[in-house]
Amino acid sequence: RPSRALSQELSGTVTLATWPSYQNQANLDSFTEKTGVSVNMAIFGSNEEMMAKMQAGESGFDIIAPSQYAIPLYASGQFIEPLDLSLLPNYDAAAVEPRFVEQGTFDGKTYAVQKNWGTSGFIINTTMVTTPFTSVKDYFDGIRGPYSGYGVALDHPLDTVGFALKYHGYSFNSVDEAELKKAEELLLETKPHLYAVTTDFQPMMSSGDASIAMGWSFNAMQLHRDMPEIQYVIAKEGGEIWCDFYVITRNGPNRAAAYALVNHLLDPANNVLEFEAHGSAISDTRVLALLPPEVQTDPILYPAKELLDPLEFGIAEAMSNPLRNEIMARFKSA
Amino acid sequence: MRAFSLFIFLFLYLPVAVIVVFSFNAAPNMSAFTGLSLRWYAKAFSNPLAIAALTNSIVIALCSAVVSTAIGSAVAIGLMGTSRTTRIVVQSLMMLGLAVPGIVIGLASLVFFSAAFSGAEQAVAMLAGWEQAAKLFSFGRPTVIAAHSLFCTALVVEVISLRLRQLNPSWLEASNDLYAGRGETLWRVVVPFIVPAMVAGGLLSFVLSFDEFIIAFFVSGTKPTLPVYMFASVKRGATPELNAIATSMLTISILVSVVAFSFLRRGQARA
Amino acid sequence: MNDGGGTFRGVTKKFGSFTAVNDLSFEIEAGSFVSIVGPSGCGKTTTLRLIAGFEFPTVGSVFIGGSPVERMEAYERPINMVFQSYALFPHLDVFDNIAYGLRSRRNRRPAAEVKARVNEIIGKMQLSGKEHNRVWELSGGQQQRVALARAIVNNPKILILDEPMAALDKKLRRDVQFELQSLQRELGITFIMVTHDQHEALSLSDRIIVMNRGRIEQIGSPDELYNRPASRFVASFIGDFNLLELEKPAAGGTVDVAGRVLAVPQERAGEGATIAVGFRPDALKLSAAAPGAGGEAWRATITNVIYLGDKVEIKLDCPSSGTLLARADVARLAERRFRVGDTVHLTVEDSDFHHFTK
Amino acid sequence: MNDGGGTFRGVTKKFGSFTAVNDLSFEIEAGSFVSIVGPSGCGKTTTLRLIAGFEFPTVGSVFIGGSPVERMEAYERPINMVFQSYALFPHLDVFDNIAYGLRSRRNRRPAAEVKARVNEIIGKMQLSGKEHNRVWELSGGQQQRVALARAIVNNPKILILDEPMAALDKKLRRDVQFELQSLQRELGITFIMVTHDQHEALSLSDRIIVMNRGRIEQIGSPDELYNRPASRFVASFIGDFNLLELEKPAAGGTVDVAGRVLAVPQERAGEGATIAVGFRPDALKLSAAAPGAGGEAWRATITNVIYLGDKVEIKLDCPSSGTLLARADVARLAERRFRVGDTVHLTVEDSDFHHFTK
Amino acid sequence: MLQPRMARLLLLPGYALLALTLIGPLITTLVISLGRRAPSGGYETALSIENFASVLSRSTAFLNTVQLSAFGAAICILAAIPVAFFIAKHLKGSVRYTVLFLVVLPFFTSFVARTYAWYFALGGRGLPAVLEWIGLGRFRFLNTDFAVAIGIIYAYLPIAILMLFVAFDRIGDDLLEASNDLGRGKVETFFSVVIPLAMPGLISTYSLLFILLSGEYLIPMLLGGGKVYFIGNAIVDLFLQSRNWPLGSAVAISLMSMMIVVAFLSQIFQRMANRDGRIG
Ligand SMILES: Nc1ncnc2c1ncn2[C@@H]1O[C@H](COP(=O)(O)OP(=O)(O)OP(=O)(O)O)[C@@H](O)[C@H]1O
Ligand SMILES: Nc1ncnc2c1ncn2[C@@H]1O[C@H](COP(=O)(O)OP(=O)(O)OP(=O)(O)O)[C@@H](O)[C@H]1O
Ligand SMILES: [Mg+2]
Ligand SMILES: [Mg+2]
Repeated sequence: RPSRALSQELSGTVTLATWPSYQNQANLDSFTEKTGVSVNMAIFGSNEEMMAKMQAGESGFDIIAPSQYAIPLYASGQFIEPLDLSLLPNYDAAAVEPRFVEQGTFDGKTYAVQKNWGTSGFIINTTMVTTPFTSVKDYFDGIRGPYSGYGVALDHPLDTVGFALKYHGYSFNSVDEAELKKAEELLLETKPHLYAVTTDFQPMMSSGDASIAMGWSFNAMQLHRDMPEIQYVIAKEGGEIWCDFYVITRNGPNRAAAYALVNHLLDPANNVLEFEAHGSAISDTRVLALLPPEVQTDPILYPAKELLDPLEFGIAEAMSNPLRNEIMARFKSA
Repeated sequence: MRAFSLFIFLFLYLPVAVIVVFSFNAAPNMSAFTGLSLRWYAKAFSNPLAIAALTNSIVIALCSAVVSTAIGSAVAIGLMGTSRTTRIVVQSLMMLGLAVPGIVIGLASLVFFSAAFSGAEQAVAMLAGWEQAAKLFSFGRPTVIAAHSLFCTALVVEVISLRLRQLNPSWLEASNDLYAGRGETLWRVVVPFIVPAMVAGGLLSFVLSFDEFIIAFFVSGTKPTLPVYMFASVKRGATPELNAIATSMLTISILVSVVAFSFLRRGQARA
Repeated sequence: MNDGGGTFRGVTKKFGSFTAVNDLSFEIEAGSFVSIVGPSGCGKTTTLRLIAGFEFPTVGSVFIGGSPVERMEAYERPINMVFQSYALFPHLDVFDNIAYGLRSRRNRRPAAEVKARVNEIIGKMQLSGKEHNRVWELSGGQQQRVALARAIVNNPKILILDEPMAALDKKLRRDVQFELQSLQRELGITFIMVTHDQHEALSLSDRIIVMNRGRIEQIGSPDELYNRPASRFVASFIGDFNLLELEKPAAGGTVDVAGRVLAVPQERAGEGATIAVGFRPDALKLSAAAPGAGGEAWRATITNVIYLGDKVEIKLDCPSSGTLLARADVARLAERRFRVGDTVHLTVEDSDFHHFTK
Repeated sequence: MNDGGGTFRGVTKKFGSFTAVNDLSFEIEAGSFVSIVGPSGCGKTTTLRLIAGFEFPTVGSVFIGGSPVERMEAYERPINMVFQSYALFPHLDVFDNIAYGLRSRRNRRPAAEVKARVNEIIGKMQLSGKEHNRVWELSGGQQQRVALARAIVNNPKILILDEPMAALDKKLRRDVQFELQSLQRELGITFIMVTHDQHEALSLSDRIIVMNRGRIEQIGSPDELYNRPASRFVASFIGDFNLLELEKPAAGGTVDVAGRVLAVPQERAGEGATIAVGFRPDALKLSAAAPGAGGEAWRATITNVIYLGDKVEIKLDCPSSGTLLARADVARLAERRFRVGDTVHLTVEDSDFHHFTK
Repeated sequence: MLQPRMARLLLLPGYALLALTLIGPLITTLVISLGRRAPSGGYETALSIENFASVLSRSTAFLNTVQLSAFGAAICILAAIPVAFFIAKHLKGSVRYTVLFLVVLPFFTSFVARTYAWYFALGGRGLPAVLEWIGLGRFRFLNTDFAVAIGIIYAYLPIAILMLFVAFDRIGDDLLEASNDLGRGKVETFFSVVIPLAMPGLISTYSLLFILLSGEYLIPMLLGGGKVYFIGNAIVDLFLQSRNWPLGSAVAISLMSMMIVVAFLSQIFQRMANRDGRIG
C-alpha cells in the first residue's frame, strides 16, 4: 500500500502533532514551497494527552512526535505502522546512535525515526542551593531538609515516580509493587515540602519562588541562558534519557505527504534549522558536523558519557502501569 | 461601600493590566519590565501557528454564535407554546449543558462522535455496497461548533426567554386582530421583538466559544483553537508572546462585548 | 350604515370550571355606541374577546352582521380592537403600526393605497409629523390615537375598545372622550366599549350593558339606567345611591320604610315582592327645622361635610336607615352652612323613591 | 395639639441641572390636613421627600416643629410616611410590618409594649384576625390600612401620604377617604398628602397647596381655591373652567370680553393688567330665546350633550369665545332638552366672572 | 398564544442539539464508567460498577473541592454583595449599566490568559516583590489555597455581582425608604429588609457558584501548582494522564450527581425563602 500511495502526486495538507516551539517554521515553509503541500500543526502539552486523544478516536494526524516510551503503545494499539524506509532516503540509521535507533524499533521493525533527545535531571539555582548537589538523594533530602518549600516535582508520572524509585536505588522503570510502595512513601513524605508539582516551573525558577526543580534538559537550557546561576544536574544515580521521534500514523489522511515531510525534516541542512528552533540535542552525526563546536561540548545538551551511562530510557510499561499512575494521582491529591 | 467597590474593580482589572503591560515589555521573559516594545506582537503575528489558531477560533466562534442564536431563538419561542413539563425538561437539560464539566463533555463527545462517525461510515458503505468504509467524517470545526453550540444555545435560550417574558401577549392578539395569522404574527411581531436579545445572545456566545478550552481540545481534530494553542504553550514554558496574543484577544472581546451590550441596552430601552 | 350588528344567543364561557360569562343574550344595533360596565371580574373583557374572536363560547352562538362566527378566527373577523394597553408594536414606528393590518397577507393592499390610507388617517388623528416616531416616544394621548388609527384604518364593521382611556390622565381623558364620540358619529361604525368609569359610559353611549358576575343586570340607555335602575345592583353601581333594605319584603300596594308608608308605583306591581327602596343623594333634602306639610321627616346627625367645588356632599348617620349621603349645589346651600354634629331633618319626595324587586 | 408644624423657607431642589422644586416657602400648621396637588412632574413627591428626609434641599431650609432638620436623616425625623405603593415588607406578616418601627434599634420598645400598641392599632384599623397574614394576601384596601397603621403606630408628629389611594378602586377609595378624615381628626396629627385627584383634595383638606413646575401657584382652603383661584392655572386645574384669554390685557377698570364690558372687581384693581377672565361651567346659562334685560348674550352652537346621571354637560362652539362647557342639573333642564346642532343664547352673571392677572 | 404544533416544530432543532451534544455524550460517559481500563490506557467494554467503588480513592480531592468551592462561593458572594448593592441601589441611569458592563468585561476576556496573569501577579516577581519592597516581608502566594481562592473569586466574582445585582435590583427603593422612615438606619435596613428579600437570589447565586466552582480544574492547575487538587483535576488527570477513562467517567458522574443534589437543595431552599420573601 505505501508504494501505491507514493505513486500519487503530493497535494493537500499534512498534519503534524507535536509540542509547542518544537519545529522550525522555515522548514515547513520550504516544504510547502517544494511540494505544494501545506503543513498544519497540532500542539500538545504531553505524550499522555496526545495519546488520550488518539485513543478517543482522533484520526486526523499524519505525523506525530511522541517520545520513546509511547511508541510501543501506539504500535501495539495499531495507531502506527512500521515505516517504509525507502520513502525516507534522508534517514540514515548508521548516522544515529544505536541506542536511539533501538528505541524507535518495536517487534524488530522500525516504527519511528529519531528527532532529538534529552535528559531528565535537576535544575538548581546555585545562589539559593549552596550545598553540593549531585544526586537524587540531594533532591529529595534537600527538599525535605533545608530547601523545604522551594522544590518542584514534575507533573509527569514517569519522571516523578521514576526518580522516587531511583532514590531507593530501584530501576527508573520499575513496576514492582513493593518497590513502588516505597517510592510512594517517599513521594507522600516529600509532598508537603514541595512548592509545586508542575511542568510549568520555569517562571517559578526565574522568580526565585523555587530553587530546585525536577526538569528536562531543554528547560535547563532556556533557564541557564537567561540566568547563568541556574544550573543543570544529572544525578549520579541516574535518571531518564529520552528521545522524541517522528512517527507516521496508520490512518492518517495524507500518508504520502507525511513521508515526504519527515524526509524533508531529516535532511541534515534542515535538521540544523530544527535544532535552532527546539534547542534539544540531536544525535545524527551528519547534523552534528554542521553545528558550531560549542554546541557539541555544551554540558547540558551533551553531558559527559559517565553521566549518561546510568540513565535509563523510560518504557511503555512504566507509562501505562496502573499502579504508577495511581501513585502519581495519590501524590498529587495528597 | 463605594471604596470597597473601587477596590473590587482594581482587583478585577489587575490581571488584565498585567497582561497588557507585559505584552509591551521588551524583556525576553516576564521577570522584569525593561522597556516598551512591540516585539511580542511582531512575533505573535508572524507565528503561523498562532495566526492559524486565531483564525480557527474566530471562525468557530462566529459559527457557534450563528448556530446557537438560530437554535436558541427557535427553542425560546417554542417554549412559549409547550406544556409545563416539556418546558421544565428542556430548560433543565439546557442548564445541565451549562453546568456539566467541560472535560466530561469534551472527552465523551470525542468518543461519542467517533463512534457515531464510524457507525455512519459503515452504514453508508453497506448501503453503497463498498468493500471498505470510506472516511467521510472527521473532527474539526464542525464538531467544535456543535459542542460549543450546546452551552451557547443554553445561554441564548436564557437571554431570549428573558426578553420574551417582556413580550406583551396582547401584541400577538393585536396582530391576529389585524388579520395576521399565527405564522405571520411570529414573523412580523415576535421575531423583530427579540432581535436585540438575539444579537446580544449571539455576541455573548461568540465570546464564550472564543474562550473555551477543554472541549475544543478534544473535538477540534487536527486544528487547535487559540486557547488550546495557548494552553499547550503555557505547559511547555510561557513566553511573553502569549501576552501579546492575550491582549489581542482582549481587544477583540472588548469590541464584541461593547457591541453586545449596546444592543442589550437598546433592547431594554424599548421594552 | 353597515351590517355591523352583533348578537349573543345564550352565550356561556367557562374557564375550567369557572363560568366567566353566563348565558348572555343581547343584540347590538349596527352603528350604535354600546358600553359594557360592571365590577372588576364580572366578564366584560371576556365578552369583548368573544366578539373579537380571541375566545370561543362554551355554549351558545355569537353572530356578527347576522352570520354566526363560530368558525372564524380573530384574523378573519371584520372587527378591530383597541386594546387597553394599546398593544402598539414597539419595533414599528407610527406609520408601520397603523399600516400593519393593511399589509397582512390575508388583507394585503397595494403599497400606494396603504400609503394613502395611512396618511389620511394620520392627518385625521392629528398625528402628522409623528409618522416615523417610535411609539414609545409618544405621549399617552398620542399612543391612544395611534391605537385607534391602527384599528379604524381597516374599516372594520365593529370597533371594540377595552378600557381605552384607563391609562390617560383626567384632562386628556376628557378630550379623548369627545373625540371618540365625534369619530363614532362620523364613521357610523358600531362601537363596543368596556369601561370602568361610569361617567364615561354615561356620557358616550347610546346603550349601556351592566354586567355582574357574568350575567347581564340591565341593558338600557344612560337615562334609563340612571332613572329606572332595574335592580339594587344597577342603582348602586351607576351613580351614588342610598339603598334601604326592607326588613319584610312587601308584596302589597304599599311598603313601610322606617315608619314611612310608600305606595308601590303602578308599573312595579306584579313584578314580585319589593325588597328594597332607595333614592339618589340629590333627592335628599336637609332642613334644620322639622318640615311642615307635604313630606314626612327623618332625623339624622351630620358625620361629614365634604366640599366638592360646586357641590357639597353630606354624610349622615340616621338611626332609622343607617348611613345616608346627601348632595346639593353649593349655591343652594349658600344661605346655611351645615356642620358636622348638627342634627337635621330629612325629606325625600315620594316620587324620588325607587322600588326594587331584585 | 403637638408641635408637628412644618415650614419651608426658600427651598430649592435640583437634580443635576434640573430644578424639581423652586424656591418653595410655606407654613403648615400643626394638626392640619394639607394636600399638595399639581400636574404630573410638578414636584409634589419631591416636596414630600424633602419633608420626610429622603432628599435634602439644594438651597433653603426645612423646619419641623420649629427646628431646622438639615442634619437629620429620614430615620431620625419624627415623621412617618405612607407610600404610594404602600411599600409593605413582603417578608413580614401584618403584625411584624406594623411593629417594624417600634422594633428599630433607635426606637426600641419593650416587647410587651410593642404587642399592646400594635394590637390596639390592629383593632382600630379593623385588621383583627389578619395579624399573621402575609401582606400580599390582603386586598388593596386592607394593605392600605396596614401601611397607615405601620406609620401611625409610631406616633409621628407629621404623617405624610403620597397618593395613598391611587391604587384603590372608586368605591373603596370613597370609604378610605372618610376613614382618613376621621382618623386625622381623632389623632390630631399633621397630615400632608399628595393626590392626583382634585375631588379627594377638595373633600379632605384644610388647606391645599397647588404646585406647578416646581413652584407654588396658590395655597388656600378648598373654598378659596374653587371660588377665588389666584391664577388661570389654578382655575383650570381645580374643577372645570371656561377660560377666555383677552386679546389686549386691560389695566383699567373694565375689560372687554368678546364685546361684553365687565368691570374689574374692586379687590383685583392694582394687581396688574387683567389678562384673562373666565367662569365655571355651572355659571353658564343656556336659553333658546335671546335673553331679556339683565344680561348680555352670546350665541353658540351645541356640539355635544353629555348625560351624567344627575347632571348634563353641554359642549358649545361659540364664535366669539371658542369652545365652552356648560353644566346643569338634569332637573332644571327637564322641561327643555337641548340637542346637538341647536343654536342657543348664553348668559353669565357679571359676578360669576373671575379676573386673572396671571 | 403559540400553536402546539408550531412550538414542537421550533423545538426540534433544540432536541437534535441536545441529543447530539448532551444526551449522546452523557450516555457515552455512563457506558464508559461501567467499562474497564484497557492495559495501555483508555477503555474496554465491560459491565461493572467497580469504578464507582474506586471513586472513593478520590475522596480527598472531593473533600478539597467541596471545601474550597463552598468557601470560594461564600467569599465571592460576600465580596459581590456590597458591589452589587452599590450598583443596584446607588447608581442611576446609564452610569449603572456602564459600571455593570465594566464588571463583566474581564469575564469576557480570555480565561487562560487572565488566570495566567494571576500566576505572574502572585508569583515572586509580582505582588510578593511589591510587598517586600514596601517592607512587609517576604510572602509566597503561589500554589496555595489562597492563590486558588483568589483565582476562583476573581473568575466568578463578575457572575456573582451580576446575579446579585438582579436580586437587589428587584427590591424596590420604596421598601428601603420605608425602613428608613420607620427609624432604621442603612445598616439595620440592610439586614432587616435587603437580606431577607434577596435570600432566594443569594441561595441561587451560591448554588450556581458552588456548582461551577466544583467543576473547576484550570485555576487549581495554574495557581495551585499541583498543591491544590480539585476533583476536576482528578478527572482531567484520569482522562489525560493515567488514561483511566472508566474511573474518570465514574468520578465525573459522581461529581454531576453531587451538582444535581446541590441544585435540587437550592431549589428547595429557594422555595422556602420565597414563601417568606415573595415580592408583590
Ligand atoms: N383565560 C382565563 N382563564 C381563567 N380564568 C379567566 C380567564 N380569563 C378570564 N378569567 C376569569 O374570568 C372572570 C372574568 O374576567 P374578565 O377579564 O372578563 O373580567 P372583567 O370584567 O374584564 O374585569 P376587569 O374589570 O377587572 O378587567 C375573572 O374572574 C377572570 O379571573
Ligand atoms: N432623583 C431624581 N433625579 C432626577 N430627576 C428627578 C428625580 N426625582 C424627581 N425628578 C424630577 O423632578 C420632577 C418632579 O418630580 P416629582 O416626583 O416630585 O413629581 P410629582 O409632582 O410627584 O409627579 P407625579 O404626579 O407624576 O408623581 C420630575 O420632572 C422628575 O422627573
Ligand atoms: Mg377587563
Ligand atoms: Mg409623585
